[in-house]
Amino acid sequence: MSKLDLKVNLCGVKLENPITTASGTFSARESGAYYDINELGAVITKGVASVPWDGNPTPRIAETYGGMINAVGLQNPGIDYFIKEEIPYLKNFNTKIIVNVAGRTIEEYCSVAEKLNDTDIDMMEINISCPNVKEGGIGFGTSTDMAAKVTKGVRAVSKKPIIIKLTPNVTDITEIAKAVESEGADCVSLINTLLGMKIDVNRKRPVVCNKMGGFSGPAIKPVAVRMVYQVRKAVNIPIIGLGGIMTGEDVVEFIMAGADAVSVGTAALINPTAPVDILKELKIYMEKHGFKTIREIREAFCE
Amino acid sequence: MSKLDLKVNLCGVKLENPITTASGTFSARESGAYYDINELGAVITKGVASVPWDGNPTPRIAETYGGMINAVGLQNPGIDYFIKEEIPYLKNFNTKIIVNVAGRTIEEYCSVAEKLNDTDIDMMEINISCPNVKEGGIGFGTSTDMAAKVTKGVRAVSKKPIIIKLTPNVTDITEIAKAVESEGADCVSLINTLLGMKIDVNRKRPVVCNKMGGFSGPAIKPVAVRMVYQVRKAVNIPIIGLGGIMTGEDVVEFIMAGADAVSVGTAALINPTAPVDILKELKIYMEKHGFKTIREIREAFCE
Amino acid sequence: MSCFEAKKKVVKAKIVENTEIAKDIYKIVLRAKEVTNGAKAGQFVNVYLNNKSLLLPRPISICELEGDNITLVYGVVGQGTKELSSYTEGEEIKLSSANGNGFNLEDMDCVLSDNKDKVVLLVAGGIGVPPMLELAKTIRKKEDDEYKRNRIRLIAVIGFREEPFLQRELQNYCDKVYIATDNGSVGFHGNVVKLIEKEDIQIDYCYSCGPKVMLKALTNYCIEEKIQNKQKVIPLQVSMEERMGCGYGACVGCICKIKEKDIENNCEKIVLKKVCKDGPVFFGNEVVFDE
Amino acid sequence: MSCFEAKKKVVKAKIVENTEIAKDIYKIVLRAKEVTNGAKAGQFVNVYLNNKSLLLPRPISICELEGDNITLVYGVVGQGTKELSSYTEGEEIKLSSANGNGFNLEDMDCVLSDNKDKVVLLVAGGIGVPPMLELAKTIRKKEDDEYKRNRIRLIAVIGFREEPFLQRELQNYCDKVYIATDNGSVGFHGNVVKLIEKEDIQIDYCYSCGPKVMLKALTNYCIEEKIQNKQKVIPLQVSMEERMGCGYGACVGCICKIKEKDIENNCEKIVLKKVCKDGPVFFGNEVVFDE
Ligand SMILES: Cc1cc2nc3c(=O)[nH]c(=O)nc-3n(C[C@H](O)[C@H](O)[C@H](O)COP(=O)(O)OP(=O)(O)OC[C@H]3O[C@@H](n4cnc5c(N)ncnc54)[C@H](O)[C@@H]3O)c2cc1C
Ligand SMILES: Cc1cc2nc3c(=O)[nH]c(=O)nc-3n(C[C@H](O)[C@H](O)[C@H](O)COP(=O)(O)OP(=O)(O)OC[C@H]3O[C@@H](n4cnc5c(N)ncnc54)[C@H](O)[C@@H]3O)c2cc1C
Ligand SMILES: Cc1cc2nc3c(=O)[nH]c(=O)nc-3n(C[C@H](O)[C@H](O)[C@H](O)COP(=O)(O)O)c2cc1C
Ligand SMILES: Cc1cc2nc3c(=O)[nH]c(=O)nc-3n(C[C@H](O)[C@H](O)[C@H](O)COP(=O)(O)O)c2cc1C
Ligand code: FES
Ligand code: FES
Repeated sequence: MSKLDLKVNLCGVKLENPITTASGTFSARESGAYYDINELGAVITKGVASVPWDGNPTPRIAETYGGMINAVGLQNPGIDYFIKEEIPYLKNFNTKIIVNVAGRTIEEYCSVAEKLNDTDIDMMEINISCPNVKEGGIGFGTSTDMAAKVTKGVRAVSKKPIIIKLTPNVTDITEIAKAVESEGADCVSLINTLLGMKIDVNRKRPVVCNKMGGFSGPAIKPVAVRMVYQVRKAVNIPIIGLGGIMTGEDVVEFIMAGADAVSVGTAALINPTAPVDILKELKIYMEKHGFKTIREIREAFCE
Repeated sequence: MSKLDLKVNLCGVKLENPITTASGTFSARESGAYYDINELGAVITKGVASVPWDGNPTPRIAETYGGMINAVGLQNPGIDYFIKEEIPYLKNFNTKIIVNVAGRTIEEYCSVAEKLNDTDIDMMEINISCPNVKEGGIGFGTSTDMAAKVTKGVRAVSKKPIIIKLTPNVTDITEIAKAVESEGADCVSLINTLLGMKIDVNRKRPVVCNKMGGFSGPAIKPVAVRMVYQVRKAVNIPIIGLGGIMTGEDVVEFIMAGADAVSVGTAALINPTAPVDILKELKIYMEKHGFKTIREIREAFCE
Repeated sequence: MSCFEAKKKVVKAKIVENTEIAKDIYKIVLRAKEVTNGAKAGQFVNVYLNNKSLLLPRPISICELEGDNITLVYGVVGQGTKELSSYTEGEEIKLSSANGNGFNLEDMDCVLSDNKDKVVLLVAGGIGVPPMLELAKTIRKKEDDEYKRNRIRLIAVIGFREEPFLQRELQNYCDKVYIATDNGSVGFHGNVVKLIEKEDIQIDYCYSCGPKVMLKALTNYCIEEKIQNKQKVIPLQVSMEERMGCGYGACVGCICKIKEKDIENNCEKIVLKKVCKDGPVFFGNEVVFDE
Repeated sequence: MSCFEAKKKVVKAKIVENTEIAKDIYKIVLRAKEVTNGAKAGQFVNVYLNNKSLLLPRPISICELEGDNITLVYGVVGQGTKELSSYTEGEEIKLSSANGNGFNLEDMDCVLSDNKDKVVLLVAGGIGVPPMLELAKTIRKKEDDEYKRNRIRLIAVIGFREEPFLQRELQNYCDKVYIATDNGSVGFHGNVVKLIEKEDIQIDYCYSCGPKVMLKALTNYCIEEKIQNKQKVIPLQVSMEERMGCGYGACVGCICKIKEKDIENNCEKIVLKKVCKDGPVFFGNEVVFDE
């Protein structure tokens, strides 16, 4: 595997390879016990807000056919703690750092973005698509207008490249993608979780305490691939594709659909070493098909 | 299993049990070779239009993790042939007949509905949610306004109870459900397929000829259950719940979420006898939990 | 309700054998009385996998029927067939009743009815070869039973990418088995149609199964070219392949365009037939090969 | 890159035994050197199923460690454990390294350090019983090795719905094993806390595992009541259960509310800890049982 060049350029940030960790499914200390974080193209952290959030009560997790539902609800220790404790720890590794940002109001997003300006991170990902919180989150992501406003607000204060993370729970994702692009988003990532629900027929109530939750895992991949494909035709900024990636060939599917990089989420909960296993499989695929760069994969796609 | 009463009342039409066949996954002659159609609460036929449609070229089918994508594209022999050849055959069975109706324009839906007025069918299901055709289909289902107009048009000409079949590919399904209820829909059925895509990484192109297609099967169940739950709170007309039902307990999930009856779709493609197997499992569940009627299941749900 | 009896079934079948007979080509023998009962050459079974993420049945042609045993020969081409190849003797898998129409032997009877010796050709490529075995067996048996008067010269022309398989089994029933390989490693270097041309085989009836391009070329050879040259066309049956949803006729996933005489309007029209139900075997001259 | 060495792993483990030891209760023995290495009582492993539709790991407590073998005892309560019970000797499943903190024996050492004979009580209910076995074994071993001066009286109080299990195994290490059943079919008719009260067991240290309601009642008995009655509280460790996503600390799915002293502000605050990482064992007086 000597001649492969897996580098990708995400609006100026150069990743060694296209594999990143999906927000909320990676924890540097815990994941780092299983594999070498240095191998990742970038880490994307769990969402962080301007102040600590408790998240939702338990149960927070339900299993579904080929997928799962989570209702964690953006539990996080707040940006100040994060800057003090997490970023320095992440700086031990030789990988790019993308911080996922949560907020209830545009001001909250902006205040986190401002605080991140003076840190040594590479990009930030604005989560306007979390289905597990009442205010903000998905409320911003399902409205073209609100999505545009958040982007505009954060773009104005941030010195880092910003990625807007889109929700799949919309009629037309290209509309939202175009709106955030025109307000200055440097990149989009998609998809966040679908809104799902599971009922425990023995206990006769919803499995997760919050009733509904974010549905992820291999089950949702066809929706994610479709949306990446649609958004690729609608905008010119780079795309981080995610949703159900379990194998190296899944990564290829996203790249062919139009993604510049990808994130591995639920797969890493099921198999702690998934991100690096998937990277290995991607290399094997490339060898087998004679691809030397990620761009070649994309260009080989013929509709 | 002597004392169970599985009857359900769907806007005046009395089904012996809540199990119906999802449109497009049942064919009386072929399914009838595997099980006794008389056991079903109702049959819902493959969509039929005012004139014959060829559907899409092949490949029409792709397999996904825990699901499938179809791009059949509403191939059908037209309503005249259907009335002449299919309805008489279906009348051999002692079950309710629900005819699924496809159209490209409101006029087409209406012309089919009018022709069905003088036939001996029980209800019709208006498919405003097929993702596989360019005109009509999903175009109607994703717009509150258009959905309302189709409903109004068909309601005006039809002498049969009408079910409007909703698409999950929308930001807020309750809005569409409310709109069709207010225009006189007697019932809604949900969900039709999600819009999905799969790429063949070896052949380096989309698997189905139409690129995107309708994504169904157990993988999508959490989205379907969530939407039934949401729509139940939004409208007062009965709901036929479907999307990924594979077992009797899945049926219970839909009933608890708010469905009055259910349809079995992809499961019947994977296991030809699924509808009747699922009916058996439903009865076993009811016995085990001491439920005597379908209503009791619904009422046991505690949020 | 209780008086209903299923004509078709999905049954559990025990694996008697599952071995690699050529590179990435496996032979699986399954014990399944309910499936073998009434099944015939050219039909296929739906194989359901135990892996819960792969839901759709895999259609596989009947390769051989012997008592309660059914033999399938399959190539490992994707996830499902890879999974299938990992199953071992004694394990159980689900299998449908035999589906589809199978090869039409009555039509051959008509052609052969003029009491002369005839050449019947079986043409197959790659994983299209397996159904030819049960067909060859059936034709030989038919000959013994029915055509005592005239002899069939049964010839097989089979093509492979590299490594041939089932050629010895076919030799048991065929008078001659010609082999072609894409890389020339065994037999003729080239495709089966070229081989037929080269050997100048005089064909009275032809059955075939294989990739669409092969079937198209063969149809061209047996029918279109003859028509052009004002010669007698060679009756040809082709077994078609298509991605399937249900594999039993419920989903309309697997259609094939078929030319049909519209008697009312005295013209030809194109109808859509289901490969799984109306096929997989069609007459070569009926099929619209649009690719 | 090459110098990185994983501290934790998911490994394939061969099933040595998988047998039903009581109605719907199974004992599975797995050979997994990399898992047993360094593992201890009160930790759990993530069991991954072969069924591709059930993706999440099932957390199961370590019941016994012996050389390279790890024993788990699990109840069949849902799809996953049902599937697990169908696996047979010789098959392989995936298993994580031992996760979680395990029981804290150092704290017990402090309490026992005053050189008198002491009563250590193990309280467990249903599928909370299994981890008590390795714990009992560890305490006995500790006693032999370290506490030569003073003797521990090790008592187990275990409750079941109907049919007890592991009682004989516990008797090998405990001085006394009390059994309670909900329906009175075996032993005391009632719950474990009632049984402890009835037997008026004088407890110096207590470990427990079982349903939340039991843990709450026990915490109440060992701590809250004593505080109310101005008696000496009984030190108590509880092993908590929660639905998990990853089972190794990455998803924040499995939190538990824990009271913590806020030293700066000199007050008590409530923090959210991960059951899979910071637990599953907590001190009874730390846990906020809100249900
Ligand atoms: C009537 C009929 C008879 C057949 N007989 C044989 C046989 O005797 N021996 C043999 O080796 N193969 C045969 N095939 C082809 C065989 O069905 C496919 O090779 C097999 O389904 C591939 O499955 P997979 O999971 O390994 O591939 P994947 O590509 O992983 O499968 C994904 C999906 O595509 C479908 N698919 C992929 N390739 C094909 C194909 N070529 N034809 C139809 N569906 C496909 C699969 O069934 C599955 O639903 C036959 C096909 C048909 C239609
Ligand atoms: C730290 C810990 C240790 C445990 N030790 C044991 C043990 O030694 N023996 C034993 O029998 N059981 C133990 N359990 C409970 C065991 O994890 C569940 O019974 C099991 O996961 C149920 O899986 P299922 O697929 O059969 O149930 P399903 O209800 O079909 O499972 C659906 C999902 O819910 C989760 N789930 C269901 N019940 C529980 C539960 N009670 N706790 C956590 N997750 C649950 C499953 O893991 C799965 O993700 C332990 C749980 C925890 C958290
Ligand atoms: C447990 C869990 C927590 C998550 N938390 C976040 C989060 O904090 N911020 C965010 O943008 N997305 C979050 N997500 C969404 C994932 O990043 C990802 O978009 C989604 O799970 C789809 O990818 P997957 O199918 O690979 O998991 C979370 C997902 C899961 C499963
Ligand atoms: C092959 C196929 C064909 C379908 N054709 C139709 C159709 O003609 N009309 C319609 O309303 N829905 C059609 N559907 C959608 C199903 O009726 C159903 O809404 C969907 O598949 C979700 O249910 P399931 O997951 O149980 O399959 C079709 C689905 C499949 C898989
Ligand atoms: S595969 Fe369903 S009709 Fe042929
Ligand atoms: S289960 Fe994921 S953090 Fe505990």
